[in-house]
Amino acid sequence: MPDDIYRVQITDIFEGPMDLLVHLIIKNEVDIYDIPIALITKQYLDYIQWLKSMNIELAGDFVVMAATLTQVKSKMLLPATEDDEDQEDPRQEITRPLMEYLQLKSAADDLSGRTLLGKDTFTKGHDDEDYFIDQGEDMIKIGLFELIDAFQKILKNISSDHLVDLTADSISVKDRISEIVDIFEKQNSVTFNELFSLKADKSDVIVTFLAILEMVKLNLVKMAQHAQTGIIRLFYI
Amino acid sequence: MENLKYIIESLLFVAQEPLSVERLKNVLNTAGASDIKNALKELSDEYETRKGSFYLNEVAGGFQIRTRSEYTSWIKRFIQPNPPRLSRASLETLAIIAYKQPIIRSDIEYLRGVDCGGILRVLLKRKFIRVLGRKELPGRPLIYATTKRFLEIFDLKDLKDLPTPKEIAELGNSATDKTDRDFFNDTKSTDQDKGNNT
Amino acid sequence: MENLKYIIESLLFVAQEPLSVERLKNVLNTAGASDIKNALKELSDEYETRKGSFYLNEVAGGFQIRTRSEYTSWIKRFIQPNPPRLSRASLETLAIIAYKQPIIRSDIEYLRGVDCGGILRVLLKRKFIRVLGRKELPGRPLIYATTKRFLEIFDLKDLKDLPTPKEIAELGNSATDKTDRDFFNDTKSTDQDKGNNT
Repeated sequence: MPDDIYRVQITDIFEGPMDLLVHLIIKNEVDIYDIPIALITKQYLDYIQWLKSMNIELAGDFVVMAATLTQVKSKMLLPATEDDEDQEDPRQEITRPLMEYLQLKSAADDLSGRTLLGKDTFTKGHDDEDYFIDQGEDMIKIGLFELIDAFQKILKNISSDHLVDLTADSISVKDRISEIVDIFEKQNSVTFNELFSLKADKSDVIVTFLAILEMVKLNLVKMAQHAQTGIIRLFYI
Repeated sequence: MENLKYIIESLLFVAQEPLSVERLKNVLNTAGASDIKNALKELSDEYETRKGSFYLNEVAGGFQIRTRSEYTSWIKRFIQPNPPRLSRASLETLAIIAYKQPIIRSDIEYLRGVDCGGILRVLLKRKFIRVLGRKELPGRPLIYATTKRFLEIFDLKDLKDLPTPKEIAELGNSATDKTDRDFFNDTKSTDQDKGNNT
Repeated sequence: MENLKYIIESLLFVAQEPLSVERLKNVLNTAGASDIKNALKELSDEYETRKGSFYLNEVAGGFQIRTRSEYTSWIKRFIQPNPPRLSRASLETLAIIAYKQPIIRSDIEYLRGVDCGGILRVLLKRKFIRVLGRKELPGRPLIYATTKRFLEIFDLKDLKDLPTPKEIAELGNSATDKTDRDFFNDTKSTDQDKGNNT
């Protein structure tokens, strides 16, 4: 039987743990309200094991679900005490989200089955020149996303002291300044990008950035950008 | 205004999105809402009698002339259709947002069981969803909701027009009465009138 | 092909430019040029009899459905700043103002690296931005900020709701979309059985 599971996997990678669970339930033709937890847990773990053996990187979600399944399984093994009488079936922990998940999948099917604009039906074509006066410049429809996008692009190319409002630990900024000065003592100038490749992590980038800004403000360095290449270089004064 | 029907038709013709009665009223400032509604009805009836290649569709809070699906195969031979390309995963995420909006990312991910960041980005970019605001929670997470464009693409008059999800029959062979319906029950509380996005 | 007339109509309807008989023949490969010409004639006659808001126009070696000139004045009243469109340059400038406000012109220009005078005028005129006052600096430069209208256009309750670039970046890239097996083009999906809408 495991071979059977695996064959399906290769053609059809599961998106998440829920997908896998649904598959196992369908495959075993079991009742979702009465999941044979031992069987399903075993197959689930087999699958995870197989993924690992294939060197496929496992999303954390799969591991979390494995833990949940195992936990539910062990709860099922405990003899029901009297206190537990009115307690719900431990499997509810699996069943409930599973039902929600299935409902959402069916809702997604409903959506995709509708008469879709651009696929099943079309609106009138327009040659924009007809009715719109926007000519010459490339006009784009704007929305929030475009706005953020535009700002992101600017941030990417930024070379200014305008980001000081970003919060960061001022002590680490001072530290970084001295690190940068160390670099300058060895070489007279350095490109902007070189400074960032030093430290990969996000907050480090911000700290480095703040450090540079501070140095510019203090007139410790001068920045110049190459007109053609756009490369920014810092010079130690 | 005898001609109201055709004036409206001309506007529907040049419009790039569904036109609401309200919007039409603003342009046709002498006509009242009921005149406009009547004219729209007449126009729709005329298209139905004629049985030409297009019809008047009520969608996304407005009206739009669209081709009948009988002609889709011909149209597809002619233009490169620009279908709303969505992956299964994107569609499921969209379904959650549609039914549970307003909703924050972590709730979406709880339901799907997987990370949705990339998908949200795509849906935002394609204007199927939008940011409604921030939730008063630690980290002030962004709240997502669907757009008018979503209604337009999926041929929905409004959010109330979303189909009631089917009971899950295919899977379980036991009674469905235990089904957890909470999932879709909040739909009604959804703000209808916030649908106006670009 | 009795229906040829309306198949052609559907193509003319969705086309963005005039369609030549040749072009139509390529799509409708069973129909000959004379059939197509006849159908076009019939269609044109129908439009003339109907005297609706549009007609079949022979133009630039092809055919196109166009609105009649009687409706031009209405259409002009309707032409909308909706959806708002901005040039790339204006959008960048607006983004800077949105995120860095209050801000003076020289700072905007420093960030963009180019003169923004013309763009600022446009944004002011379109009421996306406004002047808050003057900064206590030599030359007393004007301070710019966004307007209420800006919030309306971007459908934001207030500026705090503006998602930060960081938040969008944290949604991750669209890597998830690579696995996007094109859902709607997927033949397995549910598009078989819906020939009839209306």
